[in-house]
Amino acid sequence: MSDQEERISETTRLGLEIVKEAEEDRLMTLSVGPQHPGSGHFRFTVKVDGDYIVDCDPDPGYVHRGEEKMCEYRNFIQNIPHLERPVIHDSSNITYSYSLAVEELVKIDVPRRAQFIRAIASELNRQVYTLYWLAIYGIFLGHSTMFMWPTGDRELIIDLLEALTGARVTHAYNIPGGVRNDIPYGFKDRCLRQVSYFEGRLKEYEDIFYNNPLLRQRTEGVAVLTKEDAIKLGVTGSVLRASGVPYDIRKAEPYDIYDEIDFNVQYMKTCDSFARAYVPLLDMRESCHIIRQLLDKMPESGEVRAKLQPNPKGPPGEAYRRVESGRGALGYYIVSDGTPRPYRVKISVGSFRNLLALPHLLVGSKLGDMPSVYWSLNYWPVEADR
Amino acid sequence: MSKSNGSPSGNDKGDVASIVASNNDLPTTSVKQGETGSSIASKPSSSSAVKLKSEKTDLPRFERGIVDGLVSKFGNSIKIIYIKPLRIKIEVPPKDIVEVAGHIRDESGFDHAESVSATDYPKTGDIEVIYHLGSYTRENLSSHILALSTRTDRDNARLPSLIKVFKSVEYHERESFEMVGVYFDNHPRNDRFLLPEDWADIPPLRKEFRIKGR
Amino acid sequence: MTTPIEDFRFGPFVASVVWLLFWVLIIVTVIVLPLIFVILFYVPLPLVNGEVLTPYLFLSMVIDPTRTLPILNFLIYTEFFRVAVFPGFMYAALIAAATIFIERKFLARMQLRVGPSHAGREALGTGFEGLFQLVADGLKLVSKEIIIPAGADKPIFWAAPIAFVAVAAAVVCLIPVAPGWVVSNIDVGLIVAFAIFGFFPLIEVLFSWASNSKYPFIGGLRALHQLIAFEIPFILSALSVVILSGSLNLTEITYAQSSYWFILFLPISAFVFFMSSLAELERIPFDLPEAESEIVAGWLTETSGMIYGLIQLGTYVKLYALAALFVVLFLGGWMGPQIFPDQLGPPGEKPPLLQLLTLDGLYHGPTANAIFWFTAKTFLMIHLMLLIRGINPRIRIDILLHTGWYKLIVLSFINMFIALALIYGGVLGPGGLLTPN
Amino acid sequence: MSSTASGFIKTIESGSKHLLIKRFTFRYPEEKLKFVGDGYQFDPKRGVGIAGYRGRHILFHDKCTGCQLCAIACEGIAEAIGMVKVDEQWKHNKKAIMPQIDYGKCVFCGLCVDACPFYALYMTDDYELSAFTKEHLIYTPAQLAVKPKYGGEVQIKIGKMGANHRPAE
Repeated sequence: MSDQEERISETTRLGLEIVKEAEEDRLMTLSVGPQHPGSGHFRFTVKVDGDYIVDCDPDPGYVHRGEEKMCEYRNFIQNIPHLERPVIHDSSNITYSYSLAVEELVKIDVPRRAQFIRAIASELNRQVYTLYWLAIYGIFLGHSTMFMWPTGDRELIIDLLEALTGARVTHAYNIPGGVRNDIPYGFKDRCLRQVSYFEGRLKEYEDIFYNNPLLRQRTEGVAVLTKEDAIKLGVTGSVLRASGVPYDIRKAEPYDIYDEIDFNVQYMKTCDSFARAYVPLLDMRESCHIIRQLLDKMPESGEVRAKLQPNPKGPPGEAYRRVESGRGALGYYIVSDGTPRPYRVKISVGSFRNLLALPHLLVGSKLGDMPSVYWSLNYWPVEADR
Repeated sequence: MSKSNGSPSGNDKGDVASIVASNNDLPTTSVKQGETGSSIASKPSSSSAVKLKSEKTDLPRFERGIVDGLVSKFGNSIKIIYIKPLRIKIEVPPKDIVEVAGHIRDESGFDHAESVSATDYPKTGDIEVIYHLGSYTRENLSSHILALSTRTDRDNARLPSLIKVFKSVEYHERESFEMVGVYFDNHPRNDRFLLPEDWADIPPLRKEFRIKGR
Repeated sequence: MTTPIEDFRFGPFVASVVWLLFWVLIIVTVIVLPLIFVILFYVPLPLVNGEVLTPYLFLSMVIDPTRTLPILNFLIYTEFFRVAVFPGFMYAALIAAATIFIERKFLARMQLRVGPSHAGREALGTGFEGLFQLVADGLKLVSKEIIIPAGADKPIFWAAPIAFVAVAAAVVCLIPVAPGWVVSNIDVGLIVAFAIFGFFPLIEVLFSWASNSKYPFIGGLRALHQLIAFEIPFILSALSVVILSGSLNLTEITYAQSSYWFILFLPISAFVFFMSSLAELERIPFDLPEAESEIVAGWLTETSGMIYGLIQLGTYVKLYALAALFVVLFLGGWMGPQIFPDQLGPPGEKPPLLQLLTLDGLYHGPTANAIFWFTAKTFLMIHLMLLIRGINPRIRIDILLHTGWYKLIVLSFINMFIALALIYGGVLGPGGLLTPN
Repeated sequence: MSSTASGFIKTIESGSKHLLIKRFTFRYPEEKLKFVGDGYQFDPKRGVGIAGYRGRHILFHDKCTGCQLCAIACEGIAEAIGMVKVDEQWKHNKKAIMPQIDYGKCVFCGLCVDACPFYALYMTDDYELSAFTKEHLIYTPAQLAVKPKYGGEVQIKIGKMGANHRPAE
């Protein structure tokens, strides 16, 4: 009797094992990246059960170049060109908070006109980044027109930045103590004209892409990142604002002259993939208003660069400053030991913080939603790796 | 410069009047753009607006208040490093850090970690780990950063992980583990993250790791 | 700053060219010419104008313009010409090539860019820049290595692309382009067309399985789901056309629309047919089997070189076939106002050269008109498909299946009932109000 | 349902509208952009740069003193500048050394121009530097002294039918 029972239990166990193995066989591991067209310089493995993703493991680091270590070997000025390499499409913002932190350490005041020019460069550059992001978002969803329009219209802004800074993408424009050069003659009119034309283009984006019922169908209600989860995961930027938290560093901790600028923090309460895609567009529109105000309020003349000795150094200390970049809060934690070189630099980038939401959102969603969820997180692989 | 579509080039020193005149042919002139832009922005804001807080008057007192709450709870185990406008730094011994962090999250209102940075100090034989904590939920704290720091021995760098308190430190702590070599107890994956899988050197952000040729 | 190419000598270059010519001459005289004569020995030569068409006569006719037209006249009525050239493969391939060019230029126009701009820039003036891009692409694909993944099922891997083109070309045989100009005019043409379309998912699944890779496998399964889900509304929407015309023969369906195009009575069916043919073609917004950001290139991931080229050719031939089928079913086929004259050139006796130029005896006004209208309508449909591609994102598989199984089937049923009501209400059909007598 | 239909109609309208709008493509080798100024320059007295495109450098031999400040500035950035002997006699340049720039390494940040206190090193708007070998990318002081000819004349113009690139009037 007991023998029989044992045999039955043995068969059951074997049967269960077979079932379990079959369950395991159901799962298919897909490697997305680094040579996958939908990943960028980044890899994550997903396990799919049929069409549903059951596991996701991000593996960044393909473009890690040790920016933080490199900073320790160069003085405060020499760090500028290489620090903008992680995200060359947003290079004015990634050097902006560095400049703010160094100014706090070295104790320099920035001339008022320089603060305005910095803010203009920062706003323009955020638009360049967002357009590039939007273009890739478009092509990730198979919308080739949405890839071409933003990449084309990006040229309008790049043209302005080229006139302002002298380089198309790697500007090296912000510097501790101000900006490298004054705005060129006739820049204001040119900027106003191109920015207002660009603002008109944003309506076309809405018509062809955001209001397209097919896009709405596949992004609305998908991969909902609730407000509580967003706060718990510490996401930032447009991802956070799309989850219903109206948090923007420009409003929360106004740096330079942002406390004199009147603007709204754009946010949405639907928390889904569509909201994360739509908030950057609202931000671009708001940014156009900000640029107009900045050009309007900017003093007509004045210093744009505080005098610095060649190797600026300050007393030992530390500073943590952040700005709102295209991907959210971009903070620099700099420790100085009194020498002209920083002792430790930590770059807290928005992409790295948003990465935490990727496994959280992908698990349970469909494979077809993978590109839209991944890229809606405003993740820039190169910046996250630093 | 013709009237049709003259664009002001930065190079030629043409007269400004003609540029403005040529602007008039466009749908919106530059002057009008400025007006509309400011008027839209200065309109009474819609639902998506956030009021700019004027709290600059009580800055030092406010931060002092945050720290006082902590000190009164935990007493001597909290060491205040500095209190600056919008920035507070406190130092806590490793054994208390989870408890202090939990209190900071629940009572003080700092709900997420913006960055976790480990700094190597070979002179004192320490590694300092700083959690920069921010707040999304409390509006009066949104501009503040509380730097919660702790120190550990650099030869045997072990710290309790804060992942139970702040979920957002997960990848930051993993990065600190591989870059500076701080082992975080109770962290689910003290594992390679950014560095290559076959990295066989000391953690690169330690000071004795020198870049070749420098 | 330019560095000259090293080790270039003019003498050796000329020598190599001469050497090549020498071998070509040897091969032609020793192998090719005898081979031709051996073949001619066995092949019965056809009669043209009462003369046996020997190679010498053929050459003299080609040279003499007055004797060229009879040859052409003879050739275009051969079965081979129909299959290979005019309503058959070459015509379809030509339209496919034109479609690729138009697609690239049209989408570029919509996306505010120029499109292919360098190949063939100086060929026909600046207006046609990029005309030879397709030739360049084709040469590139031919010259590329074909990589077969390890563990691939080689026979299927090789056979599937060829089968894809063959099946796509098989549909073309059934399309009537002008009165009498159809490769095979069979009574169940419509059913045969759908039967042939049923092969595509099979080929795709076979190929994706043969690739021995994960992404093609997912893509193949997606293709299977998608094509099967859309097959049913596809057939149902064509069924209402059959109800109205009372025939499955595509030529008779065209003749049934000599007074009214069926799209007037069956707009919903036409819509369903259009959407289903987009899904059948795997074009945006239904390009899930090839969704590049999700599964690299879907079932095409492991294709390379000419395998990819063949599949692309098959896809575009299929595009032509579906657009043409839409034209036949809903837009009245070749029907259109007569705009071509009955005869080219001045009436009466003409000098020989003018005879050749005006295609005397070869040219037939109504046929030319029919071909023109058919091609124009086909290109209109192709443009519509391109417009849809330009403005839409890709949709997700569950939405796609939902659309196919629920919405489109219901819609095609609605229109089928409308068609039935028109027949039984005495509006259309035998003895109806609008039936042409 | 009605919103879906109107969305599709708007989408189709927007797409077909763009068939009529001017193309934005900038055809590079035939057209070249017009830049602000002659290139990035720096005024050491005021300590502020002058806006301009940051292309390859131009070196004024009559002003260069061979002080190596540009090479020092570049040390931590690109290490593109090396000081080489020149076969020239200058009163202010006793050592007769001048910068030689390797454009395979240069990142065009312009911080060497900021470092020069003698108005000797500026940048120009010449960006077409491609060469067949790496050695050709190293510009000697004599090559750097040549003022480049750059014929850019195209600018973004905005009209009623959209923006495109047209020659500046």
